[in-house]
Amino acid sequence: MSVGEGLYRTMRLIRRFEERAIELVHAGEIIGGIHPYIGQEAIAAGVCAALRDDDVITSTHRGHGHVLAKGADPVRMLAELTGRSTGLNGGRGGSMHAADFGKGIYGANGIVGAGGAIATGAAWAAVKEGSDRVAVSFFGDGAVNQGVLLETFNLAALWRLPVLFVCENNGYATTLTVAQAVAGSITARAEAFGIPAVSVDGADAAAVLNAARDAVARGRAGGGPSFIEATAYRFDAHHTWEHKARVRYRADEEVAAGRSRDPLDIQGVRLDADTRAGIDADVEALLAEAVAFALDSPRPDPAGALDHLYATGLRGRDGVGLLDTAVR
Amino acid sequence: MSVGEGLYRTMRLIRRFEERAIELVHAGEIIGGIHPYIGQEAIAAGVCAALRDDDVITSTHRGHGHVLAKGADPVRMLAELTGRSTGLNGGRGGSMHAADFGKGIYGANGIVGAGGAIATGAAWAAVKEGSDRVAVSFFGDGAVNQGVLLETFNLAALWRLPVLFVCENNGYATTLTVAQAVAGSITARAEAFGIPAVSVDGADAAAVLNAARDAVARGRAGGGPSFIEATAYRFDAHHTWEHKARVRYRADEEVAAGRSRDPLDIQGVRLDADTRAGIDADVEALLAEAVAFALDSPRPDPAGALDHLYATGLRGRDGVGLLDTAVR
Amino acid sequence: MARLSYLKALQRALADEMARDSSVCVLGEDIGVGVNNVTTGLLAKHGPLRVVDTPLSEQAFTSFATGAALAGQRPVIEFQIPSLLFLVFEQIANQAHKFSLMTGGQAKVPVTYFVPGSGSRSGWAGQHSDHPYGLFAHVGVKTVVPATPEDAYGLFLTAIRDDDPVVLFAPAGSLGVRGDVDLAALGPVPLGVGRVHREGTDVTVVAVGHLVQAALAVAEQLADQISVEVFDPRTLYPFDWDGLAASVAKTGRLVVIDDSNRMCGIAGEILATAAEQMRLTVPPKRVTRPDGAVLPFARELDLAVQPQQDQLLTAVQEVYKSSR
Amino acid sequence: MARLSYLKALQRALADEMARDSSVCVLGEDIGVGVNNVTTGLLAKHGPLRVVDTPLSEQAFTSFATGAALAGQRPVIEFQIPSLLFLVFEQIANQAHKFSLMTGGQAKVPVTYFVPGSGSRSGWAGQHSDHPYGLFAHVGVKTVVPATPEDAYGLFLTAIRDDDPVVLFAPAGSLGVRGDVDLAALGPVPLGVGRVHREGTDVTVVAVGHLVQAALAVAEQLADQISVEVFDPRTLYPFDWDGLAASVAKTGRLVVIDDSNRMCGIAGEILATAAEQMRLTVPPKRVTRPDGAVLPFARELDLAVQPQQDQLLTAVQEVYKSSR
Ligand SMILES: Cc1ncc(C[n+]2csc(CCOP(=O)(O)OP(=O)(O)O)c2C)c(N)n1
Ligand SMILES: Cc1ncc(C[n+]2csc(CCOP(=O)(O)OP(=O)(O)O)c2C)c(N)n1
Ligand SMILES: [Mg+2]
Ligand SMILES: [Mg+2]
Repeated sequence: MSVGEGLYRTMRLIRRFEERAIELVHAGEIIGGIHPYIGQEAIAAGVCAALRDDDVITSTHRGHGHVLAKGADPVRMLAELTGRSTGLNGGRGGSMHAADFGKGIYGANGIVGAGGAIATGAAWAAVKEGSDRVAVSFFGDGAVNQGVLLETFNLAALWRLPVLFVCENNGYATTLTVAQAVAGSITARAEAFGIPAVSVDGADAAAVLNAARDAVARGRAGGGPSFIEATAYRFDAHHTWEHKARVRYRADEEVAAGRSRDPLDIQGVRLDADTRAGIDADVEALLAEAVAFALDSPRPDPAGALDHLYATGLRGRDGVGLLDTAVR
Repeated sequence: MSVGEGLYRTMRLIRRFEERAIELVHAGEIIGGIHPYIGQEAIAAGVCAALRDDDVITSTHRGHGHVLAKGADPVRMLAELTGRSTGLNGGRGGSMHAADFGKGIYGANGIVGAGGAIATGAAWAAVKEGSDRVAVSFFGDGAVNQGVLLETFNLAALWRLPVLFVCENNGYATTLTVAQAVAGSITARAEAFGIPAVSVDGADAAAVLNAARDAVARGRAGGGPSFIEATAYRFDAHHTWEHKARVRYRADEEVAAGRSRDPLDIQGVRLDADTRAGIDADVEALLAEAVAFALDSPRPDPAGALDHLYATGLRGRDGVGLLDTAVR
Repeated sequence: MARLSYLKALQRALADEMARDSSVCVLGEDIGVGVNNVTTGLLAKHGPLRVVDTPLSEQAFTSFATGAALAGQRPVIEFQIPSLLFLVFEQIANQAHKFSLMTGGQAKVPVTYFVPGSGSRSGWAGQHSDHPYGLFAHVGVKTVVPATPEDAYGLFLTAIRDDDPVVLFAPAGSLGVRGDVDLAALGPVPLGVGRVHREGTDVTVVAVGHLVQAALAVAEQLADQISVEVFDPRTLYPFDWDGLAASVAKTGRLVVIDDSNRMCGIAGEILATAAEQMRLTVPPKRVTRPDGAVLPFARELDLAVQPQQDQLLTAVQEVYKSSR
Repeated sequence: MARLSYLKALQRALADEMARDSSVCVLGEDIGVGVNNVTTGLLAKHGPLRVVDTPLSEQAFTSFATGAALAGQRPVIEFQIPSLLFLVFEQIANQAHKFSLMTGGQAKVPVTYFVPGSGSRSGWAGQHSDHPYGLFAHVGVKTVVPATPEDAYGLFLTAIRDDDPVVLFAPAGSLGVRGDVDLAALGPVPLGVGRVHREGTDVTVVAVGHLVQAALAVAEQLADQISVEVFDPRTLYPFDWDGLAASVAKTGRLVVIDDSNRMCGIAGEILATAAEQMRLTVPPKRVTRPDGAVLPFARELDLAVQPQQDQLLTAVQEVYKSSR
């Protein structure tokens, strides 16, 4: 598969994965809802196409795209979202914590801005080991107001670490616009720490890939961190709860305009129609399999609810004092 | 007294206050030690000369200079440092928490970078009330790496609040140099948020005052926040514990060079010798009084150790279960 | 009498208090739109100087509120997730809480921090399901967990009027609770005063937050065998020790149900204080989350980690049967 | 036998472990110069990739360590002030602690956080004198408070080797403690295993950290009237409940002395667990800091807030005399 086809396939996979996941939310099969990535697929696809399997990423609450683009198995991913023991995290993490350490995916994260320092620490570990691995941290426009992330820019720049910061500017942090939230510009924040920063069209996977390739090459060569601001539009809700509790913060015209630049079409028209249709069909089959697998998979045994609480296997006391007799 | 004389007097007061305080540390009368401000006096003096009584400041662990320059009574300040009930805080705060709310001094603070958001909130309160008060937050070069302060720059700029950020760049955060700690430049961090920033010679009180006047005027006029980086040399130890546990992190030549630009001399030569001598004598008398007052003052009654823990007067339980009988 | 939900009670308390006192203002994320349905309509009514939609800078805006409070304002902060209180723990425990004592009483910090939807909201997983009220009780920040609509109203009001920092947890499991209330009679509820929801003579059950409903259900289930008194502390710190002692003096038996981690939690504190100071005739029990619990995502696992009504029932029966 | 101070023991543990295992690295402020005397000499020996002098960015470097740990490193972080742990509470309790469970066991976070000089260092006042170990025990982060030089050595070693996050508090009051130790016999001390420093049959005194010395002094003072057993839990979480139960089974009487806030503190947890699960013959007691304590600056006030040896003595006498 050509690079362009690969980009399209990844995006198509994410798009359809999200659409199927939303159906499963509405059907009550995915509890807690999800933060749909629809509209931003080109960012995950473009960046991850510049990465190796052993490179590391950290993701966000809106993480499905990154996790899939970095190579996690969509089948086990969907099993995770539906809370099955066959899921990537054994059903322990769900949408906001999906991780696949075998693929360098250090997890989605429920706390905005939290992944940056984690990725930067992983990048440092690579340097310490003498490896040329890089780490990428994805985050939203809301995250550039988080202190820990700003602190992290300093550490990354100071120590010239191979980390790529990818800010997905979708114009909103939930309901708050970037203009209401960000004084100055987003790229200026990185530049203030001496981190080279570029702004790219986050609806164009090829453009994102180009920028990411530069940044990754610089990182591998010891040139330090980079920053990419990728602008895109979030087509769907901040979170699927919006599907019920319709909150108004985006004008219909704005949404329509945003949706008109569909990253799948932008890349799709670069492919010939048959190839595109073939990929679409493949993805469809894969997702049918994923849904079937997820819904057929066993639910985890409540007796193991706190399995893995400690890596060492330590077991704390339970909540009902079952040890009473034993100890007394 | 002319402005220039006032600047000199404030600096002389701080200098001699610090020197007397260091004697009292060595004599065991001030416990816990202090962070001497010697060498940086022109910054507090210059900035506070641009302020009114009802303006607000927040200070740092190295706070004596700011507190004195903003108008706290040196007598009660020294009583605070010696832990007397006549102290500014009744002996509850000590060097790192000295405050005088009557003078708009919202306190020294033991946590680096913590004062910025507090000052900014006070500035916002002024705007909300329709007052033209401004707030100033003093902090060191170490603080520009604290997330909460960077977050605060954004809030201040976004909401155009009348706050002045004063970064005292004395080259070190304890033993760490600015070059080891700060990627990019200090002023660039403020500028990234759209805050106008200048760098001034922090050994020259008149230069500091000029910059502060501009910033304060802008703030009062609704022009939003400003940032001043004032460079100066810390003549003495990071903290008086260094006087015993001599840690080596500054070369002797560097210290000598740093001390050669004494802010008191820089301003002092602008005064005629008699005036200067007169001020010196006044300050000497005042500090003699302060030391005598402090050492004569009563120590607080241990029975009131947790007085003021709650503004509402709530009393929690003590630590030895004295209530046992009562409740049982 | 009107039917009022817990969530609406919170909304009403804030609206009433903002109307009454112009120094009250509210800060938080998405509060203009009001995604959590507490701040609904306030921006339109009071404007952006009193209803401040904040960037995602929890630490800064928390200490910003401290500064505003020191300058005479009475800020209320909405946090979308209980674990965001971890993020601002320094700002609350080390700054806001300490100002009054450290300044020798010069300063006060009347800020209210509230979380609409604390504890598990099934399916929100490990980082969105904490119940960290014990942390605040430990450091000594006033900590409130209302269980009913009228207490949600009254305690929120009191928290806002209090001159010290107060953290209010509104458990996700409580937001939908409805009650018949006399709207005209709604008013402040004092901190540090518990409430006996049901009287009984055999066993005192202390229940925190949404578990008050579970305790009442258990009391009802057991009504013909065991007379259960249901005590709702309402504020965890300060705690109504006298109220609890009066109940335990009657029953001599104590069970606590609390949806936070066992170790060093509020349930442990209640047992400890009772053991020290009250006349227990048999060993007390607690039903809590396990030690160090992190809530797993899958529904079965999530539920398995939270204290359950049937566990409480068993514990009450055991305590009732046991003897020294 | 050699004379070893507690502080030197910490230094030695870190040095030994760094020499033994190249994945061990240390981060913190002023650790190159080694102002706290734990990291002395390490930079010269191991270079800046293993001894990382950090800017004042506690939150970032704490999660940075998490990331490094996830990638196979074994970072140790020095914090200069106990309340800096408030500042990074989200990073430890919500990130590092939760990774293992949330990833279904894919990840481990072997980071050690240590504070050389926790609790009061007279004259450092309100923001530098906290003892927040109970917070970590509550959320379930392994929490260690060694009381002797050999335990400081052994527990620090174990903490570093442990595959989970561990917080180690080295109380300011312990740093100067010296002991005669057989250097060759120094080695890891397991987590969750307490230590009986002195056997006794009348009253079990549980003492945390530097208060072990106070407890031993009290035991000695009372030796001809009351036989006091001094139990040092060494790790607060996991706690050695079996060890405590064995002691209480002998004595039936329990007093805890702990230099942290009363409410929801470790002393409360110990009383609660004993009340639930052990056979106490008389009500237990605890000697702690008051509820919600903030340490005031002046020496008399600072001391008045910390638990004192004479208070322990009185408590032991009262418990010994009391009966149900
Ligand atoms: C530190 C923190 N604050 C608040 C939240 C609640 N929250 C979750 S997502 C979100 C908006 C994030 O906006 P952005 O970073 O732009 O990402 P986007 O949702 O647009 O992808 C908020 C406020 C959170 N999870 N973490
Ligand atoms: C957040 C925080 N981290 C660490 C410390 C310990 N500490 C106190 S002062 C200091 C250095 C501060 O440097 P800087 O901000 O440059 O101020 P200076 O001491 O030079 O005046 C450090 C590390 C602290 N008090 N707060
Ligand atoms: Mg966004
Ligand atoms: Mg400095």
